[in-house]
Amino acid sequence: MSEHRHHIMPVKGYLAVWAGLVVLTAVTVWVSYFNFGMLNVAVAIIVATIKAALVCLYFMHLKYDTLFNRVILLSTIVFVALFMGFTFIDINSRVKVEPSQFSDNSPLPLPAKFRGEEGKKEAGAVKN
Amino acid sequence: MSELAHKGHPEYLQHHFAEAAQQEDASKIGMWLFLATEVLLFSGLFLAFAVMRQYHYEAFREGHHHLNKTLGVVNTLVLICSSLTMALGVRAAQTSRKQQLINYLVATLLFAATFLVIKYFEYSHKIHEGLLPGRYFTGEMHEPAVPLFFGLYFLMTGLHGLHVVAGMIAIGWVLWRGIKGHFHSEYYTPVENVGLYWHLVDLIWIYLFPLLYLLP
Amino acid sequence: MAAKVDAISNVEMQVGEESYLTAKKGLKSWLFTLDHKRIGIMYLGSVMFAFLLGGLMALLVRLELLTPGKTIVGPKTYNQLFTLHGAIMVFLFIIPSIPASLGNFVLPLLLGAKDVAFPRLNLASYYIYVFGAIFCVYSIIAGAVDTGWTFYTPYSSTTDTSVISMTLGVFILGFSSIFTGLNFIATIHKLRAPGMTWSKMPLFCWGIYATSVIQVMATPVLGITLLLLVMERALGVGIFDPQLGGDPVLFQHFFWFYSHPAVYIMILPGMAIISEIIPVFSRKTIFGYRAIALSSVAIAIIGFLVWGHHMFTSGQSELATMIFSMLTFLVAIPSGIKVFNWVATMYKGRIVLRAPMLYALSFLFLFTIGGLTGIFLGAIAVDIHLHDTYFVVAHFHYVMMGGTAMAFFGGLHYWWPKMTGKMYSEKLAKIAWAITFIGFNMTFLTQFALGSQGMPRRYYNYLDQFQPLHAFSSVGSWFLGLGFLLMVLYLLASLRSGEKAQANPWGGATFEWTISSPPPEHNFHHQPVAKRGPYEYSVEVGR
Amino acid sequence: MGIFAPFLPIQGSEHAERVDVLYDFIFYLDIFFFVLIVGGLIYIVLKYRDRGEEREVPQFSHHFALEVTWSVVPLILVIVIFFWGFNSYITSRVAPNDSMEVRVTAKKWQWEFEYPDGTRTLNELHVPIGRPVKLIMASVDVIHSFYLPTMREKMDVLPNRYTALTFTPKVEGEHQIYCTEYCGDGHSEMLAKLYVESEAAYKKWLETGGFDEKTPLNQIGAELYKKRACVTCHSIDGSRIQGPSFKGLYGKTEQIVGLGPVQVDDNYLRESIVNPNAKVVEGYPSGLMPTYKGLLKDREIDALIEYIKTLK
Repeated sequence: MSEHRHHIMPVKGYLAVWAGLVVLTAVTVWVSYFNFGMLNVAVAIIVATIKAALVCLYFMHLKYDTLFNRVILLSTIVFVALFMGFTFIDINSRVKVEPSQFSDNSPLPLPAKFRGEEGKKEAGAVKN
Repeated sequence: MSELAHKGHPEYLQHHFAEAAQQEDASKIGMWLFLATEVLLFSGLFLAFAVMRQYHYEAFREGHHHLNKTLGVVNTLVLICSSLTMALGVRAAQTSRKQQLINYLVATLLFAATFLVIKYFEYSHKIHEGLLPGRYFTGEMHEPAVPLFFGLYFLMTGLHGLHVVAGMIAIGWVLWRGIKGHFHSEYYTPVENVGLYWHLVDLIWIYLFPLLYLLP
Repeated sequence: MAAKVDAISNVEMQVGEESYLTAKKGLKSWLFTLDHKRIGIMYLGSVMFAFLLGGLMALLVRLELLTPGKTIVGPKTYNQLFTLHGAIMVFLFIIPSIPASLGNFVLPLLLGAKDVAFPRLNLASYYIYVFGAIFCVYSIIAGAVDTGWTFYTPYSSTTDTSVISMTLGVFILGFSSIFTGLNFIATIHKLRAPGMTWSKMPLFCWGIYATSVIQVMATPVLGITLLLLVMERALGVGIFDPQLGGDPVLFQHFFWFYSHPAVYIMILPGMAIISEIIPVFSRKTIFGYRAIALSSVAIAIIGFLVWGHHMFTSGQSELATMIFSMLTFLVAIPSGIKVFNWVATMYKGRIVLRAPMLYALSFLFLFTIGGLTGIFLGAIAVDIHLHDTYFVVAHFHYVMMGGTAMAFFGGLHYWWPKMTGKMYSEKLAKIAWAITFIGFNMTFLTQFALGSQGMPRRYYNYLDQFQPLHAFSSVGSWFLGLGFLLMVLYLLASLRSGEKAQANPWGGATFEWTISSPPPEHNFHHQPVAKRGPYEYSVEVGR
Repeated sequence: MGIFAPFLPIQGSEHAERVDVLYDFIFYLDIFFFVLIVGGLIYIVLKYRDRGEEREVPQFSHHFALEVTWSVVPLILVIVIFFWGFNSYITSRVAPNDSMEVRVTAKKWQWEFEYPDGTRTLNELHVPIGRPVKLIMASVDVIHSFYLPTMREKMDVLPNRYTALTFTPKVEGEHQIYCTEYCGDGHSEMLAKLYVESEAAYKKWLETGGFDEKTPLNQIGAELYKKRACVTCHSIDGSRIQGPSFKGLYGKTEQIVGLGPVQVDDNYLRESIVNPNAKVVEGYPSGLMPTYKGLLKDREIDALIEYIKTLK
């Protein structure tokens, strides 16, 4: 029992993980100079997740830890995914109601500085 | 109380635990659950960031150009190094090397301080330019939602910065106990748990950095 | 029998030994105690105080609604009253009620442990609770909040009442809740008695376990939501403020991601208590142990997927509305399974109608109504009509008060002899129970009718046509208040003049009944061993 | 017709009838399960009560078939209810192409309606019978919610985007409108009326604003005082609500912020209706009252002034 509990990684192992993290940081900075369009976010998140996995598995010893502690981390990720996923289901599928033929003097709910936001957003999406 | 509870108990073992392994497992479960709450706490900020970025893409692009990429990279590397020294510190405790433990913890503290100093320079630069959250924003902007970006920037990095400070206090505490010689290969749970916490601080930065500094 | 030997050797206090109540003396021995039992008692005192405070506000709210227009207070005061009633009842009473008070006291006993896994964290969580409560109470003095307990933006970011103090209070209370949950999970994982496998664990522990999972996973999101709200007011960040490009519906997502699972933080421990009381007072093993245990976990998990059903009319997308409605119905199944199992447990039993059992039966009655009326609210088309009307108010009072609060008082009566070493007056208990039960139904059954007719909630004034039902409901609330007042009185009286309680007054088979009442400071003299299931009454014990 | 009419308001549209059928279905299903569970409970309690006799209690711990049954049967039922509820919801969300569009602006604490021809009303919505109506709604301050119980329709009104609500009225007469999203002190006063009229009556209303040429001005003013929500903030009995009371207002000398004493006359009243924040009486909040410019026709303003004159 004790053998398994107190797994001791060699110093070399830690240094290798550290080197991996430094290299991945360089990678993520390097790719940020390229534009993958919609994939920009995905690439950044994927690289960050690889880094995070390295930290969790080796620095945080999750690779040698009990099953339950791994379950805790996994369920955390699941709950975060649910939180974000369901919220985005709503945000991305809202139907916009157009104000159609109404006169201009009726008060538009958004303050002046936000009017015309829709047009800009669409332009942004195209550029993106 | 009966003698049973104290029979064969080492001093670091609390009375309600039967053996050291049970105590260690329990505190690690507790720590991991606590980390889970931290992740969920930050997930709210990340979600707010994602939604607002989608609403105000142009403004977020503009805001992002005000951030100093170089300082962001340096800080990332500083935190990665601090994670390494922390991990090595835990290893030193595992192998009962007291002096090594102290050295690594001090190194971690120094890296953490470096991170905060760099953050301080970044903040003072932003404050100087009036790039402040919400209604305090006085800087230049072309897009109306730029103050919102800086609101989120300060909230996210600020909350992370608070965690760095909390982590430093925790490291200081185990350093003090390490100097007093509390830790050895049979008992080092506090070092390990503080280590876990510190790595989490690093983990959050690993996500914050590309989202704030590098995108798009 | 080994189990019996254990039981006997644990029951008697050793010569000269004192109970946990008297082992240490002085105020300091209470304020700095690490004993889970004493912390449980301190929590019990605090949540009961919060309950009476919140209840007083409820009575004032109902009194105001006795007639349309002004009865006793103006609209502003009325809005503050219902907000404080909601916030106090939710955050200071129901959420900590069962887990932090009764749970703290009995969970380690049920598991056969000497304490919870982290006694110092346990005490810290109590003081965090007190600290948070002070913020909440301060907000009453400093221009009480008038936002409703839901703090919807942009109302909450623009009103001139003390929103910051209240939300910071709730933020702090969240940590208390997280620490309690975290502590219990570690306790259940690591401190079960030898031989107590997961399938031999008392169902109360299963319920608390499921509750704790929600507390740990959902509460942080409430924390960040309220923090963002505070920042919204303090800095004008604008994430939820449409004036600054934010989205108020996003706030509702954030809020309900916590607050819907929080509903299960409230009800699961209630169900857990019922699962303890019913077999004991039916002298019969629980029916469908596995189904009850797993349905708790199922409710906890599905509970995370349904928050959007609070937002069917909020302007969230039709797609989201559809998904959330579908998932909402799934929660009905495990809840139904539990109810059927409890009834089946009683079938052919030997039912003893003592006070705890009466509360358990009224739980079944009221929770069934609460659950069944939930089906109206899950069906989107009907919910559109009923949303934000008195129907919803009645529905959640049937679940929260008829369910959780009744279970809490059932548990309180069940474990009172164990906690205090004194028996309360059974006769007064039955009278108080009857008054409460009748008053509750008078107050809230009428509100289903009001809501169906279209009476909106949070209304200071109302149309004359609603007056008779409102008046009836208000009169019911007086019965309710009377019943609770009587309960508090006879419970307090029992401390002074109550009969001394036996170790096992109800004939329970779980570990807490194998030790003296009140328990000794360190619970068990010998580590108990679980050799049989928690509800095996065929082995008669202590009767 | 709903079989359980006493609980529900009248059915103002076909959608309301559809909703009520589902409501009734769930109602009777609930009654069935309630009787099953609570009836069973009471039977068991009565039959198996401990009467002190010696009796062997049979110990059984599960019954697979039974447990599956009471999981699966409710599951099927709720799936049916889900599809039913979703179906009538989604049908009601789609506005027919020939809908009459009315724009709704919610503010603390009143409803403003703007018709296709530019007519604007406060707290009263007039629609012709049988024609689908699509309300396009926005709020200028906090979240409100537009609730029409007789149509079984409700939709939140948000400050940053438009939401819509559709109904096809089929019952002539007055229908109550509520605000159901808590919005502050005047929340319960944020009421409005829906008037469903014949096509001809609706046309006439659009032209005249609903007032007969022969009605005396002060009588029209008294009507408007209630209909146009003056009543929310101004009393007629001298008590203070949000704004100054109308009782004895005409001819009185008021202390105006930044101006000193001003006598209340026709011109002052007119200005206070059209541009309420120009001259605010000392001790009352500025910026609370919205402008009624465009909301009241000239004749209606005159009527209000005449009405105030009568309040001695």
